[in-house]
Amino acid sequence: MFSGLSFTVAQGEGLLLEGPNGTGKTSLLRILAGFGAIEQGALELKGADEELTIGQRAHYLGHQNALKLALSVEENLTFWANFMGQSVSSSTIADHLGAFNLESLSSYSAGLLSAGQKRRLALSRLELVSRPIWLLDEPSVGLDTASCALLADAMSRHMAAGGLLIASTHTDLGLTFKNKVNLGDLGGRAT
Amino acid sequence: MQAYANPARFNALALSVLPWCAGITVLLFAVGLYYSLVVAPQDYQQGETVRIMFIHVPAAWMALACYSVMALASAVAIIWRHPLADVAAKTAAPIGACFTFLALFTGSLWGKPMWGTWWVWDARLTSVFVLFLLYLGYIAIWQAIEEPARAARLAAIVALVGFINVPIIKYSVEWWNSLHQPASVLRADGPAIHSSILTPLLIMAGAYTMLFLTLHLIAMRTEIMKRRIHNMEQAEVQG
Amino acid sequence: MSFTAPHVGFVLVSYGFSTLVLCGLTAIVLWQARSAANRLKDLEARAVRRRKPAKPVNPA
Amino acid sequence: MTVFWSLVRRDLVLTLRQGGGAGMALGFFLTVLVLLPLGIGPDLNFLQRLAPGALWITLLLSVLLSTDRIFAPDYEDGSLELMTMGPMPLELVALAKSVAHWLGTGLPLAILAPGLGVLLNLDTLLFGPIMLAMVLGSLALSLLACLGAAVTVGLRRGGMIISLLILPLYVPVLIFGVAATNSVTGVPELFGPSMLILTAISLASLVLAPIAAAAAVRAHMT
Repeated sequence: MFSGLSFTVAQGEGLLLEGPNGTGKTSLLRILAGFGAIEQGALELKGADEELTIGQRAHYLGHQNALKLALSVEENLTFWANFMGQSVSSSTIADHLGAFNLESLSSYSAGLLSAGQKRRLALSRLELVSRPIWLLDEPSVGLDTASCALLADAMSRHMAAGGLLIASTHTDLGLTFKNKVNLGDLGGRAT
Repeated sequence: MQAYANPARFNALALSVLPWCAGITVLLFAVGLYYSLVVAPQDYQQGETVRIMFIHVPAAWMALACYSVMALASAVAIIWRHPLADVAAKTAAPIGACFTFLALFTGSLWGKPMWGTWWVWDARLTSVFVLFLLYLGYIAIWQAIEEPARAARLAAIVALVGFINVPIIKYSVEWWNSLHQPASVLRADGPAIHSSILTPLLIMAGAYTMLFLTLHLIAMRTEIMKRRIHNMEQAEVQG
Repeated sequence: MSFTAPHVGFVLVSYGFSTLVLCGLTAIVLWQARSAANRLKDLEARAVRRRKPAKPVNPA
Repeated sequence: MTVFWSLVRRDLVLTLRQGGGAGMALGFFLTVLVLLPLGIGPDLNFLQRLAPGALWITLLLSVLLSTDRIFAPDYEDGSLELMTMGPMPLELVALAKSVAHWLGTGLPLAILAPGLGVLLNLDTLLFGPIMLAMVLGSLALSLLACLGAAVTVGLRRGGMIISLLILPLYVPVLIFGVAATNSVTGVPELFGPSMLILTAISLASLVLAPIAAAAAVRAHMT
C-alpha cells in the first residue's frame, strides 16, 4: 500500500491526505480507526489515557452513513449517543440537527431522506459525542455548497476546541490545513 | 387526479354511513347475545355447550367472507387498477385473520366437550388453519415491501392464489368424511335446524357482518390517511 | 342458560375470549384511525405554515 | 450498562418495525406444525408421542430462520464498524445482539409452545416442562445463532452456510431439550438431570459464544 509514511498532528491542527484514488488514503484512515493492521511502524496517541485505543478516542466517517432507515432521524442520533456512552436530551439533539439544518426532519424516518440529507445526518453525529480525533474520508461527497460551508464550520469548531482532524478529500473543504501529506508521491501503488 | 378524486368521495360517503353501521352493530350484538344465551334452549345431547355455535359459526363464515372480499378486491385491483381496491384488500386482512383465529379457538373449545380433544387434524379444521396461515402470509407481504404500488400488486397475486383454499374449506366436509358438522344452514333444501337455534345464529351472523363492515370502513379511511401522510412527508422532506 | 350445567366453563371462556378479541380489534382500529388523523392534521398545519409563514414580529 | 441495553432496545425496535421478525418466526412455526400431521398422518396418539421432539425441531428451524439478519444489516450500512469503536467491547456487542434476537424470536416461541403443542395433541402434563426447557434452550439457540451470523457476515449466500455451521451445535440442545421435556415419569419433576444439563449448555454458550462471535467479527473487519 504505502511505506515510509510518518506524520504528527498536534492538538488543534488538521492533516489533509491527498493523492489520486487507490493510493491508500482510505486504508490509512481505516487503520487509524482500528480496522486494519500495519506491518511495521507504530501509531501513538500522546497525552491520553493509555488503555483506550485510538479508535475509541476517534470518530470515523467512511463512505457509508451507518444509519438505520427504519428508525427516525432523532432515534438514529439518540442510539449512537447512548451507544457511545453519552445520554443526550432531545434538545441537544435538536441543536446538533440544527447545525446541519435538519431540525425540521427530526421525527421523519431516515428512509425518507435524500442522499445529501443522510450525509448531513451522519456528519451531525460527529459533534454530538465529543471525541478528540476526527477521521473523515471524503466528508464533502454528496453535499451542496451550503452544506459544505456547515461542514467547514463544524471542522473549524472542532479544531478550535483543541481537537485533531485527519481528512481526505478531492474537493476544497474551505479550510486551510497546516500540514498536508500526498500519498501519491510516497510510492503509493494503486492496489 | 383520478386517484385522489374517489378516495375523497369515499371518505365522505364512509363518514356518513359509519354512525349507522356502528349503531346497527351494537343493536344486533345486544339482541343476538340475548337470544343466544337466554332464549335458545339447551341441546338434549350437548347441553349448554351448543351455545358456542352462536359465536363459532359466524366467525367461520366471516373468515371465509373476509378472504373472499380480499380476493375480489385484489382481482379488481389487478384488472381495473382501482386505487381503492388494494386499500380494501389490505385493510380486510387483519380483521379476517382475527375472525379466523376466533373460529379456530371457539371451535377447539366446542370440540373438547363434544369430541374429547382440543384439536384433530380433520379436513375442515386443517383447511381453516391453512386459511389462517394465508392471512399471515398476505399481511407479511404488505409489511415486507416499502413501496405501496409494488406491494399492492404482489399482495393481490398472493390473495388470488390463496383463494383456491376457500372452496376446499367449504366442501371439505363432504369430500372427506369429516368429523366436522356438514353444512346445515346454507343447503339446497333449506336450513335443517330448528328456528329456535336458527334465529340467534342468523342474528349473530348479522352482528359479525356489520362489525366487519364498520371496522373495514374505519380501517380503509385510516389507510387512505396513511398514504396521504406518506406522500406529504416525502414532499416535506424533499421540499 | 344454567350456570351449573356440565362444561359450562367452555361456553363462558369462548364467549369471554371472543368478546376480548373483538373489543381489542375494535380498539386497535380506532386507535390507528385517531393517530393517523392527528398526524395528518399536524402535517397539514405545518404545510399551511410553510406556504404563508407567520409575519415576523419586528421586521427589522 | 445503558450502552448494552441501548443496543438491545434498538435491535428489538428494528425487528418489530421491519416486518415483524417475531411474526415471521411464529408464521414459520405454525406452517411446519401443519405440515407434520399432514405428512405423518392425523392419528392423535401417534402425534402425542411425537409432539415434544417435533416442537423442539420446529423451534430450532424457526430460530435459524432469522439468524442471518442479526449482523448483516449492520455490516451493510457501516454500523458494525462504528460499534467496534464504541466504549463497549465487541463481546458485549455480540451478547447484546444475541439477547435481542432471543427476546425477539426465541422467547415468544418458547412461551407459546404449549399452546401450539395442542395442535400435536401434546400431553397437558408436559406443558410446564416444555415451556421451561424451551425458554432455557432458546437462549442457547440464539447465542449459537449469533455466533453463526458473525462467522458468515458479509459472505455471499451466508444464510445457507449458517445452517450447516450451527445445526451440529444445536444437537446437544435438541437432545437435552427433548429429554428434559420427556423427563416426565408420572409427576413432571421440573428440575431433572436433563433440564440441569440444558441450563448448563445455555450458561456455557452465554460466555463462550459472544467471545467466539467477537473474534469472528474482528476477523472479518481486518
